[in-house]
Amino acid sequence: MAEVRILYFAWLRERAGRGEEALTLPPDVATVGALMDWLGRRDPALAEAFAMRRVVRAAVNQNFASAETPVAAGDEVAFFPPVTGG
Amino acid sequence: MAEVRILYFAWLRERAGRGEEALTLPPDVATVGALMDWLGRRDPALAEAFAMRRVVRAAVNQNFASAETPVAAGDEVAFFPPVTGG
Amino acid sequence: MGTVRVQPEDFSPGAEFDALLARAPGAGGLGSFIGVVRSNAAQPIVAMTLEHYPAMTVAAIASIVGAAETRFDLLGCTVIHRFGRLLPGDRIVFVAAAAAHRRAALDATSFLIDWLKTKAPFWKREEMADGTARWVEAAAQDAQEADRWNMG
Amino acid sequence: MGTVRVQPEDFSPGAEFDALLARAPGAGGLGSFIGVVRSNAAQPIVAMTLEHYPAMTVAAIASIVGAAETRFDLLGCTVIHRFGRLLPGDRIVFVAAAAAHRRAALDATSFLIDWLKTKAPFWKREEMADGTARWVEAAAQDAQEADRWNMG
Repeated sequence: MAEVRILYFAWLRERAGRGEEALTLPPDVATVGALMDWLGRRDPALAEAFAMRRVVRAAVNQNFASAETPVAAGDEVAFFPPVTGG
Repeated sequence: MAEVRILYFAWLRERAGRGEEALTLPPDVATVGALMDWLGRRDPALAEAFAMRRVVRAAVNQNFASAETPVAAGDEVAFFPPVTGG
Repeated sequence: MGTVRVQPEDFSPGAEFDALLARAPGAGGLGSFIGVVRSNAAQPIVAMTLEHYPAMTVAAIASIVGAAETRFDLLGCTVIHRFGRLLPGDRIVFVAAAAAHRRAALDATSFLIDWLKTKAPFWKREEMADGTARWVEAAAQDAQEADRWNMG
Repeated sequence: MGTVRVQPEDFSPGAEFDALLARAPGAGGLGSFIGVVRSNAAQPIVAMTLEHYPAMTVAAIASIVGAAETRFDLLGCTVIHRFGRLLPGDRIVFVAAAAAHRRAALDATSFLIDWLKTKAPFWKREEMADGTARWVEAAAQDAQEADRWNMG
């Protein structure tokens, strides 16, 4: 019952073909890294985008996160390229 | 006949009791350092001010100068403390 | 103490300076940086769209402002970042810092813009004259410039 | 390319930014510094008078601007310095530099104000609340900050 909200930004949003989705995670998907693997298995477009892990960043509940950051029910997880504001 | 224009700024102007003067220099006064010595001999107030040589600056014809900078007829020589603008 | 705004509208640098100074009595210096949509003659762009992560943006900038306030002796600072579609010459970002002395004001200004470039969730998409568009890639140099603040 | 003004009147930072940007197409960033008459609570001042050396001032500032233009990749810069009697909170000096990239704009801004502090013929006299007045002494730190530009 681990429902999470997933957000995509910039070219990751374009590759995913969507800006956000709500998904229920299986029990073994408990980190950002595991979530990326699981999302990639469900969607080849995301698998391809996530293959460039060096240039994919994540945030959990609006804080920058790493592959090891835990993901739990109710979290908002965002994926995006390195930021280019300013 | 080496007539020069002398300017004083900030507390040097106050010590000198004047902002500017025109003077005819004797032939042996040909540098900023020699000019300071000569001015000091003519006016005790300037001698006292120039005694603090470490904190007196000079410019010849609107360019920063040292004690060795030549002074010639027609020059404008200015004396002032270190600048504090900005 | 810091003012943070994220908005599509333009801003007035003069009005922001006045407001910052009014909030920072005792200030001796204000440093600022204004970022502008740049178009070079070799590869002219028609427009730039800034996408951001609304739920995160203000908090991320506030955290950068907090770091600057801790690090420098600031009397106040302002960060305004626009999003949406902008044209060449348009202002993108405004950063200003007020301090008793100029070194703190100028260093804080550099710190704020360097960190914004690497820690605020904005992404730039450029529309080229030939109809194509491309997402601007993060410059390795930006990460380096932000990193130099970790060495102090 | 640089705009230099020495005047008793106040200036409008917003108008100066707009004018600089208009003169510097292709700019990606504007750095600026505004100096303000500071009064601290411990030793409040009533007013500050800036004396200068009129025949030398503009040329000295133009020479500093020229050095900045040679050293940094500037598209334009503005320096305005006031003289005469000013009150706490009044603007004294405005320095702004426009460049394609932010590092040049910010470094040139620091360079310009550091050099102005040590190479432009201005002297500050402070009037204290008790009726006394004193000439501000040059800070050893100012010379050091200007000197660091000689090491590049």
